[in-house]
Amino acid sequence: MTTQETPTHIQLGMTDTEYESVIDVLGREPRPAELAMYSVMWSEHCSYKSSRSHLGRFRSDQPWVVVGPGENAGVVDLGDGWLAALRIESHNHPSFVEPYQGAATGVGGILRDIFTMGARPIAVWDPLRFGPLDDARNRYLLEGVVSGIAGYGNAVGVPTLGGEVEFADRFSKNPLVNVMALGILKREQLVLSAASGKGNVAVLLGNATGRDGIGGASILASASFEEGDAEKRPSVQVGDPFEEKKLIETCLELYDRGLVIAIQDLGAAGISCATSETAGNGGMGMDVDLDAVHVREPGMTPGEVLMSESQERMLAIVSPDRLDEVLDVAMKWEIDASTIGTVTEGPELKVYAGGDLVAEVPAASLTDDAPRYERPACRPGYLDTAWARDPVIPDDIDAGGTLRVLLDDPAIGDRSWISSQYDHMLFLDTVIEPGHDGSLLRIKGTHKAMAVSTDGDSLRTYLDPRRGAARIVFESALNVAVTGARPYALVDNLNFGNPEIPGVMWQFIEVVDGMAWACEELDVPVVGGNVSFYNQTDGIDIYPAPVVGMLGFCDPMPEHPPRLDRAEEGMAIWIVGQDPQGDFAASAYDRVVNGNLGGRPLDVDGEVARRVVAGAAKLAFEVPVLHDISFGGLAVALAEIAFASGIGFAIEGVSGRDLFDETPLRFIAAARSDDLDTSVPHARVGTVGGDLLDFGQAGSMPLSEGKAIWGDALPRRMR
Amino acid sequence: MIYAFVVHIGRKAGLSDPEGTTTGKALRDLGFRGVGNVAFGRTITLEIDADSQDAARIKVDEMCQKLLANPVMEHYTIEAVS
Amino acid sequence: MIYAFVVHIGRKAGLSDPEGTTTGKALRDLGFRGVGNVAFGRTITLEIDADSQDAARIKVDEMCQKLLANPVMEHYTIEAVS
Amino acid sequence: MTIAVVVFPGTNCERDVTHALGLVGADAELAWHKDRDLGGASGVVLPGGFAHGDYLRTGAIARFSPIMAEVERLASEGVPIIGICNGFQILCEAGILPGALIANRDLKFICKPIHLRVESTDSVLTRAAQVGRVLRIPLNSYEGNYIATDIDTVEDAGNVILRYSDPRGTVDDRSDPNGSTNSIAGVTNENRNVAGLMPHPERAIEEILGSSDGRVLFESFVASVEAVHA
Ligand SMILES: Nc1ncnc2c1ncn2[C@@H]1O[C@H](COP(=O)(O)OP(=O)(O)O)[C@@H](O)[C@H]1O
Ligand SMILES: [Mg+2]
Repeated sequence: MTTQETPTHIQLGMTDTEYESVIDVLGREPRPAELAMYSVMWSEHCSYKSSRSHLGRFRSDQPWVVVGPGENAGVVDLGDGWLAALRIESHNHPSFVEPYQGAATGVGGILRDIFTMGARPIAVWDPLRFGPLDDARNRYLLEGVVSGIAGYGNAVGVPTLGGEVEFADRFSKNPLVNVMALGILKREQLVLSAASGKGNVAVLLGNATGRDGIGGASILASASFEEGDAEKRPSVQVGDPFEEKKLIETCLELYDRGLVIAIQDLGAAGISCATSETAGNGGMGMDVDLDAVHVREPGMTPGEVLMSESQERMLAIVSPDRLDEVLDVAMKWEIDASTIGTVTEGPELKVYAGGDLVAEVPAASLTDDAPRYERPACRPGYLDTAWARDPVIPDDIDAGGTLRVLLDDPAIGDRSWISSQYDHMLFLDTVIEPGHDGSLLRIKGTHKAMAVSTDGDSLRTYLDPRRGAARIVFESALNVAVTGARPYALVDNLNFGNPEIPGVMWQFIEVVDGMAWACEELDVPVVGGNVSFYNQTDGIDIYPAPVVGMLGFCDPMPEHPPRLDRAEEGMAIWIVGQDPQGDFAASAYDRVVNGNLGGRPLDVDGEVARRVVAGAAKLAFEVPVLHDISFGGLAVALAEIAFASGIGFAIEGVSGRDLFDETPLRFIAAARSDDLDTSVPHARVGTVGGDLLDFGQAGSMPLSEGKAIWGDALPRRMR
Repeated sequence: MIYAFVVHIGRKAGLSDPEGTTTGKALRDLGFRGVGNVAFGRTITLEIDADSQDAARIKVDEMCQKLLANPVMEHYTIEAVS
Repeated sequence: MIYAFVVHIGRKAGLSDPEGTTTGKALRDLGFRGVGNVAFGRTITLEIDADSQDAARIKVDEMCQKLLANPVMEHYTIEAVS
Repeated sequence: MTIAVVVFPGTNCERDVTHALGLVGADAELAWHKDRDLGGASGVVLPGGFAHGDYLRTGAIARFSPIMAEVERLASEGVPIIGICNGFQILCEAGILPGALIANRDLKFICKPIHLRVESTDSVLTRAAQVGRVLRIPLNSYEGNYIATDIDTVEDAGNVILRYSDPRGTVDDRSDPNGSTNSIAGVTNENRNVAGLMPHPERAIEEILGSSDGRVLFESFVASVEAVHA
């Protein structure tokens, strides 16, 4: 509700200067509906005003990039007319308010970004972060988020092929729910969001518009506009996977029949955003009639209809003489459609309701004239104290006893409690399923395959944002390389605290630099991403949590790609890559066993990264088992192979300390051969066989016992 | 003494109800005329052992707040049955 | 004239009710004592335009038999509301 | 000889089933749920997915699609018909197969390979298999928990064709992933020409996807179709 004291724009989260620039753009005071539009479109979430100036450091000019950042999803060329579309998004706050629906609508949103490009969505990944599971509220959030992703993703008919999960105190009241989606299309199906052609019409497809997630609510309810029914505005949005499934099939059929000139999904700021962006991107204008919109309930004000964020809606720009065909396709799929606008010369977006003009703004100004900030940044003081808390690591760690502790850690234990709730087999393309380093999808009718890994490491990034960010890029690259794919394109989700705090802004800038550098070193384009600021729990900023989704590509794919379950009696075990260099900062050993978080993570040499990643991708065509060494070090990586293959191993001459070292860019190979055909440094460390996890003088444990602990780590906490 | 209750759980106003909408459409497609709004809800029937009707009802109310209903999306009423 | 009804749908006796069983267990795990049998049900609230209360109720009964309830595993009751 | 694969709004396994049928040498054609006749289809598959979002009750709305009258007619004429997962649920709702499917015992969606023991080869889905053979086939459902009021009739009539088991073929509560009565994973009708199962044989059709145990079920079905067609 508006009050005399606080000006409306302040209530809407706008600064006085921002309000001034709205007046500059319009040459007058904004109407209520206009102010609502600018307040949402110029928000951090929509305008990236704090981050934009830094994101330019990401490169995406590689020749195989078809569409870089800026559109709904990035698109890369897979050859022979095949393209892949990928994007990642966060749904952090809604998932805290209502975990099931928050996560479900997050999946729905990212899928729309994919099929907006003309692609059929074929897979989803879900990088997740929660507080510790000894707190019932965090268990409730994990349970709800996972069933929400399952409930929506499975029903909409898009498999979820993996993700990752981290647990740390600073995510307790601010869980992170990121969702990545991948789509595939033929080049001729590519569609963009730039409206063209005066006289073309805008068709709103999908769900009826209700009072969901209305931005600028306070002004819409203010007497100066019209009486909105504030208490009718739900704080939660309910996902409708069935509507989304029909919407996917409708849009894909519209593309196939060449009926769509441009299309845009409806997200934040709903109709006002979709109409202004399609018009603005095409340098055109649009006349919009809110009375034509199909609504869910009576008595909605024009402002509510304009700003509603109801799910499962798309805005298609089509030619008037094909309109009937478009409506027929919608009818076939039982999708509601209404013609709500007409493309004009512009540049104005004019919005009418009940015959009155409720908004008239330069279409492009909502995006192009948004403010940009160079927020002050300075190195936070916690770093020196954290670096001083160097991990204390004995040389003679007892491997058996330590594994008993580590395998029970929910971030190390079997994650299939999560992935088995997701359909990860639909479409019959999943060659490597969740539970491995990267998932591998074949493209039927070709020899091509795509591999994807999502990775984040917020605690290591906290200890060194630049190195931490670079290392998750390299880890994800290695994760796809061990399936035979070469790193091909990356999307990133940058989850941070309050950017108005210089220490947080510094973390952000360091992370962008580290990530941009690592991608340069690997020649991997950054084709899209998402920034989520203001993540705080109890006023404390979350650990900086950049997450990457790496797309790998191979043509041809290996005939028998390496798997964790292909280890057999008598195979030799090799370690390939860097020698252990005592990298224990934010390691599983230091965090879980020592209960410490300190020291400085190792830096990585780009040349080494290139060689190790390329070496893994080559070996994947010759070796039955490859597994990268990450959280928990060599010991945990070996145990994961043993659990998957149901057979033990015997390791010789590796010290207890080296078993838990997390030096990056190392991986395990198991094969029946006296040597590995690779130029990457490698050493034989043991043999597959028996029913022990046998680390020689460093100790041992029965396979069955280790597997039981590892398998129950998540289930026992969630029971 | 055992007391029985039925908890009625419904969705808060303004929230969309895909199941209700889809079922309403299905009824119309089946040829039923005059079908207006269709809304879905849940009931949970519980037997509670307690010293008094009131004590039992207090328990059930606590159960609703803790587990049975989702305060963010749902409202509930408790009905005693015998 | 518009008439409103609530249809209550429950699982037939003797058939398993995972939602009920699991909720009962969850309540006991939460430390609630004296929790006996817990059973789940669904309610569907309908607005029907008809000439009379009875005509409307007959329609609703038809809807239940045809679509809303599955006779193989469910029973239903119809309650008029105003 | 063509096999019709029926698509309802919300169905999502139609292409997978078509691919699997192709691998065992049968051509399939997609049929839309609004169609009223299936032309000369000599066999019908109701594939998996979430017809009408599984709203109200799984299969409840789909059974009234125009095409279902045709499916019922063909069923009564002895045409081989199978329902996989959601297709099985629809056939149960339509009363073409006995019983119903409700939420899994643990109220969680289950997607993982499970083991099935062949109980009877007297069905269009199992005729090429052997009784007692154990198949490793993925399950992918939230409502896979089989119940029937007249369970004894179903058992006595020998209508149970597949049960959940362990890798050695032992059937008990531990090997029952979703709480199904008597570990029932698949049933057939009196005439033996209609069969349904919860697991997805099309997901076990190529070694590169982890198993090809589903082939024998598709081969059975195609053989049944050919037998009737001939
Ligand atoms: N939230 C999740 N959803 C689905 N699968 C997950 C999730 N978290 C982890 N997994 C799966 O568990 C496996 C191990 O995850 P992780 O340890 O993060 O892999 P890595 O260390 O190789 O990056 C991966 O295959 C991943 O896809
Ligand atoms: Mg890995």
